[in-house]
Amino acid sequence: MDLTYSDAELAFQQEVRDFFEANLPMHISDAVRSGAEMTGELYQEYHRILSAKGWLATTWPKEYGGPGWTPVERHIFDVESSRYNAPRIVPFGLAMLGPVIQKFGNDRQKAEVLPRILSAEDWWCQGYSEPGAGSDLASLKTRADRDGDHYVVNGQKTWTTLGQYANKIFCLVRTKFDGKPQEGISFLLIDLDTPGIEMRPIRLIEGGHEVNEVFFTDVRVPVENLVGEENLGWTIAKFLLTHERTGIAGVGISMQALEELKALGRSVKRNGKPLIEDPLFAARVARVEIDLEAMKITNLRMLFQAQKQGHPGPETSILKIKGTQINQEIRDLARRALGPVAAPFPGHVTDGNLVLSPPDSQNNAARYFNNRKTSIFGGSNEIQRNILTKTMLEL
Amino acid sequence: MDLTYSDAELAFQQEVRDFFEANLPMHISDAVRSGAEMTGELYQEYHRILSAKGWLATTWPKEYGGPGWTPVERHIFDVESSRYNAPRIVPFGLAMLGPVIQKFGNDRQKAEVLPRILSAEDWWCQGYSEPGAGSDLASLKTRADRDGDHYVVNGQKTWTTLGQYANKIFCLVRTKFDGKPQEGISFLLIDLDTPGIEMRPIRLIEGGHEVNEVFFTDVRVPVENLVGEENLGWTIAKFLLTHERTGIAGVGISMQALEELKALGRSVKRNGKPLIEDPLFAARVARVEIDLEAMKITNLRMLFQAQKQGHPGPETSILKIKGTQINQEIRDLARRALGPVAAPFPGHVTDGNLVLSPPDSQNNAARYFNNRKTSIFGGSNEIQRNILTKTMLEL
Amino acid sequence: MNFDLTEDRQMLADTLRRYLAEQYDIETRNKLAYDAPFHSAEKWSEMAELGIAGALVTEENGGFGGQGFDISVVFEALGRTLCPEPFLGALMASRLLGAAGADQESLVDGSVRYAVGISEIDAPYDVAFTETTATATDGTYVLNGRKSAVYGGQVADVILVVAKLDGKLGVFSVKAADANVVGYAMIDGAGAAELVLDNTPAELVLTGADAAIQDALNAGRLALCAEAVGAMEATYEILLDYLKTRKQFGVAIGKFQVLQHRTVDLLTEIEQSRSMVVGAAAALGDDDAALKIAMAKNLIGRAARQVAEEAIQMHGGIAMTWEYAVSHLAKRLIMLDHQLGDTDHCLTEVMNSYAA
Amino acid sequence: MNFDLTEDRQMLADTLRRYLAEQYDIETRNKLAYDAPFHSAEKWSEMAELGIAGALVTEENGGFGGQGFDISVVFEALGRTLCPEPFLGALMASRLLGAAGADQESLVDGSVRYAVGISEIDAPYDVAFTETTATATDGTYVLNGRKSAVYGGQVADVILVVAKLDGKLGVFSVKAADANVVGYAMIDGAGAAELVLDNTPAELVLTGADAAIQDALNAGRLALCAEAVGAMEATYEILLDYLKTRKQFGVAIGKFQVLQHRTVDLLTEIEQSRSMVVGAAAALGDDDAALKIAMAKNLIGRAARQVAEEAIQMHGGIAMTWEYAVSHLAKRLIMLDHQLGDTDHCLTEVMNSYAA
Repeated sequence: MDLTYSDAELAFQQEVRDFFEANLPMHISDAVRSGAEMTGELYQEYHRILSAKGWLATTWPKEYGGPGWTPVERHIFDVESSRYNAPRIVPFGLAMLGPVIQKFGNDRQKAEVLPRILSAEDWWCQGYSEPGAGSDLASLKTRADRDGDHYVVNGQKTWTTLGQYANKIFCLVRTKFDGKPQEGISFLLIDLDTPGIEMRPIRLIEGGHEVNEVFFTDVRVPVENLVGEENLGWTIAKFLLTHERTGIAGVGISMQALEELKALGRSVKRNGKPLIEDPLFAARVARVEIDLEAMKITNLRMLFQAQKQGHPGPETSILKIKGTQINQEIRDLARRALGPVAAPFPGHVTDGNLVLSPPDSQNNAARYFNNRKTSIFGGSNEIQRNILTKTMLEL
Repeated sequence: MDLTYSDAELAFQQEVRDFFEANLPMHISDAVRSGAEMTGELYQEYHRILSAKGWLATTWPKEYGGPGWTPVERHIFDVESSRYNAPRIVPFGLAMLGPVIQKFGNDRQKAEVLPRILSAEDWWCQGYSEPGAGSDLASLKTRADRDGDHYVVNGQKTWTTLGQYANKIFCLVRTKFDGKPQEGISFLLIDLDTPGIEMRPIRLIEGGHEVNEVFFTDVRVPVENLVGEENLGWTIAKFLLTHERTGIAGVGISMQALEELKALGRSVKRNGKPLIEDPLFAARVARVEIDLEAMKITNLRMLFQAQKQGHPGPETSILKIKGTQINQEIRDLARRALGPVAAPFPGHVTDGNLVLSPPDSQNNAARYFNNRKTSIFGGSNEIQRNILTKTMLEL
Repeated sequence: MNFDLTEDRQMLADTLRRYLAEQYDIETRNKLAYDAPFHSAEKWSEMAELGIAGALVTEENGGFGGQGFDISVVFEALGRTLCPEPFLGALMASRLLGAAGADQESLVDGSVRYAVGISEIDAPYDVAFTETTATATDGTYVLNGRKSAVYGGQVADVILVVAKLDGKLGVFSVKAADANVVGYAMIDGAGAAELVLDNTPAELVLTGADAAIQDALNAGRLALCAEAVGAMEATYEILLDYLKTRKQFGVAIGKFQVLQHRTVDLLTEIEQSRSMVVGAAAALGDDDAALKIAMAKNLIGRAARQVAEEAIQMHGGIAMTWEYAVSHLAKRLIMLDHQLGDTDHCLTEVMNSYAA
Repeated sequence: MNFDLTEDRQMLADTLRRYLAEQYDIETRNKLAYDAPFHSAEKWSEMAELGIAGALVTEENGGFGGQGFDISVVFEALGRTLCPEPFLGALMASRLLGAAGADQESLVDGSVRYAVGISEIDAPYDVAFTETTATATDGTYVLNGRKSAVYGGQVADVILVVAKLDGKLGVFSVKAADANVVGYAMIDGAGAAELVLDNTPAELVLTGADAAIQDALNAGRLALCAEAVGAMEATYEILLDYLKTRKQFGVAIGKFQVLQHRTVDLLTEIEQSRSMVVGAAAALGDDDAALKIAMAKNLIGRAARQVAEEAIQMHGGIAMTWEYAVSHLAKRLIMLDHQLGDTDHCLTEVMNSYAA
């Protein structure tokens, strides 16, 4: 047993730190720290900075232009990028489509799609969920009918995250209408410029615009945009579901959020003393810090296991469940810490110059509400428990 | 809205208090307070004291020799008897069989069975559960085959509480072996002196002897011991399940246990101060006191509702669930309050004269473990949630 | 013992619920709650005419209610529809004015809108740490300091401000026109204000005001508890309907046992919350009112969080959207806890009762 | 980074687990754990011969282990079978003797059984409030006071006692034969003793012993954490088997989604607990050992309670019986928390780190 980083890993950690020190613009880290809604421009600016360094595709092997990091290196990058309040890397092209193309794409697709992801030229979004389908992908209804060398796509996708900034979308569509519902699904790449596509914003609980509905009306998509074979979509979807996501536990984000929570607890007062000295508040902070301390090691253990086996196991569902619980608890505490001054709705104050709450906390309530999504999207915690029931409990 | 007792109810409360002051022997209340295992003799002594006053059958109407109390009066008796550390009334004859005979029994049964319960002559126990059946009564296997004017009973019952002190048992037995499993069950009264019955103790987690297994081998039971009609047992069982049990929330017991917990918290020290001033301990006590405060009113609201409707609603399952949670939390805190001195196993100390823990606390750990049963027996909290799902949620 | 409402109160509840159901469908409510001035002056007047403000004021002060159960009936109804009208300020002001024996005619008829300023950023819940000061100058007073979270302050005509005069707590009346009032919408809708006091002229309402302030807080907390019960029940009803109608993997999601049991737990906590409102309403004005109402607010703060978070989770994505009413109910349920003493503050009050 | 055991430790673990599985089936264990002297002298010697005591002692002190991972490997195995042998006392004594540079040969070979007396009834977890005193008399010492919960004290030959000498914490060695040792079985099995010190002769082991006592507590807490993980895993395995085989309403109860999800939550907490043992074992001896190990013991105390209570509940009645192993595992899991600092005490230590 050895929990320490190797010398090489320590050197890498230093390299990452030096990189962020030198290259992450303050206006980006300020935006992340404040919890304000990120703009597409800020994301793109950050993506290009990483791209220039060759660090954008953190999970890609070297042969496809990735840095070829080990899981531990990816973990280090994750933690450090959170520590420096770098944004998350928008995952749809990099963490999702990239690996799919690498595994299922043909040579032409690899040559066309991957470089434009690597260079941050293309912004991909995801067309998976449909209204009324949620976690039940097999029941999807968006259809792609073959017409010569095109598919004609009709239907509706929803929860398309950051789709308003994207120029491309990958979709699961139905290409076969009899037999088992899972067997008739295909994986299709679609240019968002294609006529017949309309993207409409969905406003979220806290007021932000982060997800969209996408409507397809007689959208003609060249047949060569099919990834893998027709009706292979279910296999690809399953591959993506179990594909390793180093950051799934959100350890880096939670560590940073905890540090900021403690700082807030020292700056805010209750009953004439710093809030952090209030035993009820401190107890909650301590409990979640302890849970996070364990999660850090659980995460490393599972990375180590994945590294040994060459692929992640079903235990990643544990990381997802516990990771979101911890993150949500920290966000909850950051909201509670403000007391009544958590209330102002950002952007709805008549005198915008008056500072109503401690620095970088004006979005704490909004952030708490927005973060309720983490236990729902990407396979709800209930779905994760169902997966663990099957795979780990074998019940 | 009016939460106060009427003058008549206040007078009744005083009468109950006067009665306990005058009539409850110290050696009984001491035993209850200490949490030691109760003996059959102590129970019987207490039953006879109540019987002499006409207060043993708290739920019976006057026509059957009960006191004819309203639900609120029963509640008052409940709270006061806990406050004085009176034992609970063993419910099998009084709260369970009595109402069954009153509703389903014939005149002869009423004349024979009820007076001997009222006088505390008979101690009834319950033969419901079977190994492997648990909450699933419909699957019971103990059989009663008709042979002339007798039934011949074969099978095994379990979890028979305090059966070691009983002279009679009422049983659910199978009298029909085809058709729906619920339709072939009958309700039978059996004398424990009958040849072929063997009672074996089950030792519980904390070491006590409170429940038993009962084995029936060719036990001949006169046909007139059948209650209601043959194969009517399921109806009777359901009647009993939804029959009003004023005390199901355990409000009185929890109130008394909370008072004792607070006293313990004042007498025990941590870090040089009374434990009750430790914020983590105090917070837990406060939280459960608040839950109990709400439960008191919830209980009264549901009593009031039952009084208006003439029968209790399915909400009593709420009382069971929340009531056991509160009681278990208080017992948990009473165990924790002792720290390391909660450990000694009562009766297993080499020098029995040395006092190892504060007064009346030597059984706190045993009591905590024993009390885990309350959320399991009598319809587990899971079963209660299933019931509420059907009746209140209609899902 | 009786858990039925009196006929008068039942009528009040029915009238108000009917009015709110007609006037505050969720779209209308959201528009009013998030667009300045974050309420509707017209509806405010209509509701005053219906007697809602009067129901919060005792008879001796010119109203026709003001008892615990009047308050709980009104605010439970307001909570069901997330009504953004500033009744909380009116209620608390009425308690303070009542303690001073001041006239409340304009409060009862709704012609003057009142708010109260108690919280400060470093003393959000505990008035003992108030830093705002009052200074006497020629028979009148000026105030200095800052009050945060003045509920309804964005449209108040008069704000009653808690300030220290010679180290003692007093209540002062400030004309909104004389002060720097920065209004805002709250994240859960409805308006509040930050009140910046810089030698702001004020009239003395009450000195040695500790008991009156506690009574106003008690009444306000009771109101928030009742409001939460209304919002919890509305949430629960939508959730139950969703569980019955929404299908996944071919069955109504209400058939999943996990969701069933978790919904039963919500039902249980809502029943417990309702009980606490009854207990708190009965206690208002009694010696143990502060303790009983703190207990209620702690339990209801916990229950409201559980109902809000579970309702969002069990709905899945849909309750994360602005369009769906549950998102707004959930926001209200969560943010209620930040008003006038949160679960921790109220629990600490109960814990402090053990030390004595 | 490496999460595999070294080959030596893996062998130790395998040997010990095999021995315990053979020797401590639940009936045998219960007989030993509840009948005086609440352990088996014979098995104790056999295990010493297997090198178990030696594995708890560092090489510089004559053993061949004594690192965090040696301790965790041994106690996890002991925990799986609820082994009642008094290794906790040996471990903690070894840390104290090590700090004093005292010889440990008899401890390593098992010929002398050690226990430590730290807790007092009014200072169960915090040695700073120790009231037992040592007095020097002619080059030797006498002790006065009372120590509770001396684990293994009922069969110890030597008890190392924490007492105050001139207001400072010291460690003193008491021969059991010289003292009033009242032994008892614990409710979760195995033995402990109350130690009554009435001018009891003692030898000085260490003065200014704060750091050494903290190190002994750290090691003891780590041991308890590992023991809990062993017991949790054993409980979990039985539960999982029960869920698969036990039928109700015609189906295996493991098909009920509510039980599935609750079991997943147990799995999660057990994984988290295992991680904490790894972290605590790695930290033993480091500057932040006390904090890291307090964190571990808090998390594991919570997890152990959840596993114990949920295992009983999900089993239904059967786990309420003495006959069924889960009842004994559950008792151990609950009562572990009472030893050497409970969840609240450990959480407070973490909270105190914020104030500084």
